[in-house]
Amino acid sequence: MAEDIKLGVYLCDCGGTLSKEIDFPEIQSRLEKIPDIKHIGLAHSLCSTGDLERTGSEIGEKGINRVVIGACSPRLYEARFMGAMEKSGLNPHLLSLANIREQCAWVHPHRSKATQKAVKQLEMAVKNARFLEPIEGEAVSVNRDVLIIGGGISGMEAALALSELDHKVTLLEREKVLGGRLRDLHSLYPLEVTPEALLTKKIEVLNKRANIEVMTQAELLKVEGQLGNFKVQIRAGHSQITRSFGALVVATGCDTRFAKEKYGLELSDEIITPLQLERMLKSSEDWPKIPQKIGFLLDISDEFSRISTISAFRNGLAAKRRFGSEVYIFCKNLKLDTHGMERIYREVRNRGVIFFKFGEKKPEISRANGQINVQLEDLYLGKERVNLSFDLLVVDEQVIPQKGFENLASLLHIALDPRSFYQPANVHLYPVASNRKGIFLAGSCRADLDFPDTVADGRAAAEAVHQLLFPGEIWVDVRKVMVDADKCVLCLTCIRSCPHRAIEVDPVKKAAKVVDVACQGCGICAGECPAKAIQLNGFTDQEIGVQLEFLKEAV
Amino acid sequence: MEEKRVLVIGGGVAGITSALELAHHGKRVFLVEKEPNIGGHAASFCCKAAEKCNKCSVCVLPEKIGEAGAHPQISLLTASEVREVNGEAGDFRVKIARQARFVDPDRCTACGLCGEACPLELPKAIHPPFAGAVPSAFVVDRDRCLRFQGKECRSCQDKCPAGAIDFDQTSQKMDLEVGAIVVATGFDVFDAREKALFGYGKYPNVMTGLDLEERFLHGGSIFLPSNGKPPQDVAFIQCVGSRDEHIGNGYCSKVCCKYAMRFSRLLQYQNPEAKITMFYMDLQMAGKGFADFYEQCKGSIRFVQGIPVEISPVSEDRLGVRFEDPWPGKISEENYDLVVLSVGISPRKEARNQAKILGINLGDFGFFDSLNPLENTCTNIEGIFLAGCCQGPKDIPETIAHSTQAALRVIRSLS
Amino acid sequence: MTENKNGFSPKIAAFCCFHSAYQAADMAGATRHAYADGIYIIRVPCAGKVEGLHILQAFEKGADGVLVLACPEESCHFISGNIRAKKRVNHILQVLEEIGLEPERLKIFNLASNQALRFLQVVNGMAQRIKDLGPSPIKAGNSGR
Amino acid sequence: MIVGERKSLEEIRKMINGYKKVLVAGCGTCVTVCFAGGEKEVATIASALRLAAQKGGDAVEISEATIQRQCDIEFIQELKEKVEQADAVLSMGCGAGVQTIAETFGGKPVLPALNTRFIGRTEEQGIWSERCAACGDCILHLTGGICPIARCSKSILNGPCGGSKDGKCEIKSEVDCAWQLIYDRLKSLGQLDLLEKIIPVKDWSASRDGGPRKQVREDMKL
Repeated sequence: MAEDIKLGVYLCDCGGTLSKEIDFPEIQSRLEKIPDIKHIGLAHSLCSTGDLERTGSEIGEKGINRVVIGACSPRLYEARFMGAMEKSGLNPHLLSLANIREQCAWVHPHRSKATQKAVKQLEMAVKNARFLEPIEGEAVSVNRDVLIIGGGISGMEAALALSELDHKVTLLEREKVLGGRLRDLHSLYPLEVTPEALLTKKIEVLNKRANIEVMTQAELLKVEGQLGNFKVQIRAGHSQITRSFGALVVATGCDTRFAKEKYGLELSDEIITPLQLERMLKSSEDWPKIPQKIGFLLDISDEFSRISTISAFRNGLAAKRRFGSEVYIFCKNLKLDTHGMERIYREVRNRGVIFFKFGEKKPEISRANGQINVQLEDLYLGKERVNLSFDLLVVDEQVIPQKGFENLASLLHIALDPRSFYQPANVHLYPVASNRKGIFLAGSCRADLDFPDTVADGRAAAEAVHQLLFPGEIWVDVRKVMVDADKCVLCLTCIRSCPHRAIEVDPVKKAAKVVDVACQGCGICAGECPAKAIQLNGFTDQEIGVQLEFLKEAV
Repeated sequence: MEEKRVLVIGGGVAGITSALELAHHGKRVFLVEKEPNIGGHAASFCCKAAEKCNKCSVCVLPEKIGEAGAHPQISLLTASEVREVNGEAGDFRVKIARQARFVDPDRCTACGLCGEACPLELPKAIHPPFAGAVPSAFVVDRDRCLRFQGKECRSCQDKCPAGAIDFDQTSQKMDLEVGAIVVATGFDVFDAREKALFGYGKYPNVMTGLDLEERFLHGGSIFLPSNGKPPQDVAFIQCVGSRDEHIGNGYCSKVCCKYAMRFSRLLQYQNPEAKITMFYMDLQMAGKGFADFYEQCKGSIRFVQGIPVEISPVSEDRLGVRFEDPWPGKISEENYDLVVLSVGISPRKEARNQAKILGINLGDFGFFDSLNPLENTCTNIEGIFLAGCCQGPKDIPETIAHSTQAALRVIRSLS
Repeated sequence: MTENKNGFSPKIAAFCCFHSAYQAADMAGATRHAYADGIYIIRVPCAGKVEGLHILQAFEKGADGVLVLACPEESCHFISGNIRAKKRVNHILQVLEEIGLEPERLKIFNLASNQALRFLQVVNGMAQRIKDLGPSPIKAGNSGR
Repeated sequence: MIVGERKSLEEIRKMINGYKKVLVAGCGTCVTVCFAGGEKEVATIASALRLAAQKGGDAVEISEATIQRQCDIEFIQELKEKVEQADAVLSMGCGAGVQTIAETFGGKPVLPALNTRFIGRTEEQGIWSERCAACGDCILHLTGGICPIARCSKSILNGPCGGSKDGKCEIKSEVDCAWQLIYDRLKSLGQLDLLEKIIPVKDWSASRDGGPRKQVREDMKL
């Protein structure tokens, strides 16, 4: 830039209070010697509306084109200062801030030392300011349409919520009909509503909504692009369609599996899974044999799943009601950390279901005369072994990722956790987010959730999508990350190491290209690039180099 | 377009999350908090990272607090309480009582001159709130301030360069008109004294989970109150104030198993020699990634399925814990130097009164009642929604999800 | 407080992740806890932005020690930045060994945004260790650049 | 690409010992991609050399420059000024780069900062492995696209040898037996019959055995 640098330095003594620790006249006299500083102002509360307005108009009047502020932590009022600069017509990124409160006045009790450090920090900020370049913002328009992958309950909830928020939704389901695992359940106890009634109602509403399009027997073939404009190829039935979406919600659910190896036995007519029992209870046909005694085993296939506990409660009660069977539940830990579960547990007990708890030693299961024998040591009965035989034994299942997860994850470039569910570890900070902006995850495809939580997750994902897309455009800083196409050798390091998949190959320039709308500004790419082709604005080599000057001995 | 205003009651994780979500959607939000600062319980919680992050989620808070404090769409009404609510969805009229806090948060720059001017010995009667608090304005400790002991003193007021201190301030009333209300009043930590046989408050080496939070936050590590040494034999007792019908808390608090295991890892990270036993009823391990965490804990924590009946001191520094050891099936007594009571989540004592003011139903055990498990942010009153632990126990991620959902329901109700 | 008899007050560059350590430092400030004035905080958006080269340059410019302060592992705001930082620091530690600089002069720590106390422990601990080691054998200014 | 690895600092310091001004020259092609000699590596090693020199009390001036390609003289000319000012050039290019600089600036000592190791590919970020031995007589069409010269420890043409065990090589247990790979690949291609044909003895004169090689394209000559 050819224009002359005119620096304006604004110091704030925080209501006069910092002057006890910092010698502001000394700072001023030191800064006055720097020729390109055109103005030095001392305010008492730079963060206040009055001082901000004054500063803003001064910047305009004096033609200041770089601003240095010595005040409190940028975490507090940086945005406010930038706002004032913008109002005065100056690009807000031409600001260099020295944190002389939290990093000097408040932590270095010797006045001379605090002052010395403040001077140094300000000198660095001044040097830094000279290198600053404006970052322009740009509104990127985004498509408000949303694709939801998975027509189970969380996907349907997300679709309904988004449609209410005025988004056009495409709901993709692999099977012929919507509903997912919900369709296999015979009851949603303790909820009064039956799964059928709930599903029928939801599907009815879904079908009525003009802005929801349901595609069944459909699968995702290809996904390109970024937040705001994902180009998606879908195969629905026998046709292939290409569409654009602003955001994607993955709600593909989970799978369950009988862990044969942990039980050491095979399923049979007498040893069945909860899902088989659900189906049997759901059908109105007569059972070949009325089970007099039913046992439910928990915590063997999966020690952690909450689904098995509630399903044993539900199915145990149902069997009791329908056949008057004796019902026993064997478990290691009752999973009661769901709203209202303790009460339900007590009710199940009051209705005559008998509980046994085993420890590290698993129950022994054997067959004899068409009966299934369960032997165990119970927590409360101690060494006295419990020995019971059943007509029907319901074993628990392990919650596992679906087979398609890896494939979908690689299509979408999203990460899996160590158990191969979606979402890597640190997303506890962002519950329904994936590593990519604009792709969200909901329901049991990302975590072991009970039914109400699965519903809630779908809504949370809808909320997150809406928040991102509702204005129809996203304001992004352009050139926040700068790639020097001449230096880039397309080693692909940045593309591989960007945690947000925000870097692509520019086919024309034959260089890496940062997609501003997807970039979150971490600078990992710049840290990696072996050709020094990437700089993060505000943290360029020059800017960091200037800050390191602090370490040189005072001249 | 007319601004849709929303009242959020409670400035903890839930209230802040709802407020921020609503503000992001362009709604004008009034966030009422009865304490002088927002943040709620979680602001006194510590990071539980050991060799790596243990996913307690406490660190999401400082950023959210800062964001809520700076957001132009959010007005913070601290030291304030809702006294009256009239009207209906879309048009609620709310009366708010604003306590005199004597320090104007808009003017105070947290410089600390007032503290120096205070004639009292340490601790001074005017002091900064907790680190990172929003607003950062100093707070007056009425229990110590001379003015509240009937004496004349204006030292701090005279010294304040910002003119932020005003002892003539009285409590004020404020009327607000809002379209919807989010109730996010949170929870009370169970008072461990109610379980008298555990001797909390009587034996110094019996602490609660909350004590651990605060000690780790302010001290970085734990030392035994009795002798100042790091604890070697630690017992965690689960379900203190949870799953206990006798005291009226017949529910699982959801958070205690997890925080106890996280604390155990942290204690052992700081002192690999420390032996830890966890007495529990049933381990609750819901939550993303917690199963893996439990697997890691298995090797280093001794788990005993059974809740002790009594704690009694055996020496100045040692505590005897009596429990039924399930596998031999006999009563045992073991000695520990620290016993941590994993206290749970109780409904707010004021919940009954608040429910009356708001006209909403009180449900099981004294938490606010939601419409049904699938609409657990909606109440019997249209336009009033629930967020967070005031509806029932939740951990931080769940609270965030719930509060987000509440915000969504508000947006729907306003459109 | 960190000066010893011969007046050596170590200069330490602390690269602080804006999402964690920088906030912790602010919090330490807000509670008015003093730390060595030779600690100079360099704000980075993520520890993953810190390049090995910048660490070496800090030593060239006269740092007696360098700290890289990142989020706890598995809690990085940008998913993998803290892990990348750790690997780079480990690589530069090897280079320091080749140069013959004490590896104690470079450390990476993980801390969360609300760990003001840990921040103080980390920076004061570092200042103490460097004080015990003595000034860096590299003299600033005559780096030949 | 050509994969190189930086020599130890100690070895490099011994090489530059005695020179007052050293230019560290990087190459923006293969060695940038394998993190051995790009601009960042140049800056890092220059910084490390300065630090080491100061620590040892030596006065040495280090300058830096990275060019597009060290194996083309036009790019090397860009270094002219800096080379003239230096007493020696420390090239962070491959062997070809070092020599091209040496041939261009006859009067300056040019020193290799890297060990040039092999022609290979990126297996994943941070891992490179050998694929081609530049033998000059390619037979990949016979071996399912897997090179027994570069990837078999013994470069056997009609393998495997007796040391192939569970798909691994007897020389190094972490190395896949190339002939196992060839077999698997041909099987999946349905071309196992290729294994029945004996691959004749190779003409090694096309390789290094025939002395330094040269290639000419008459049509491309100006």
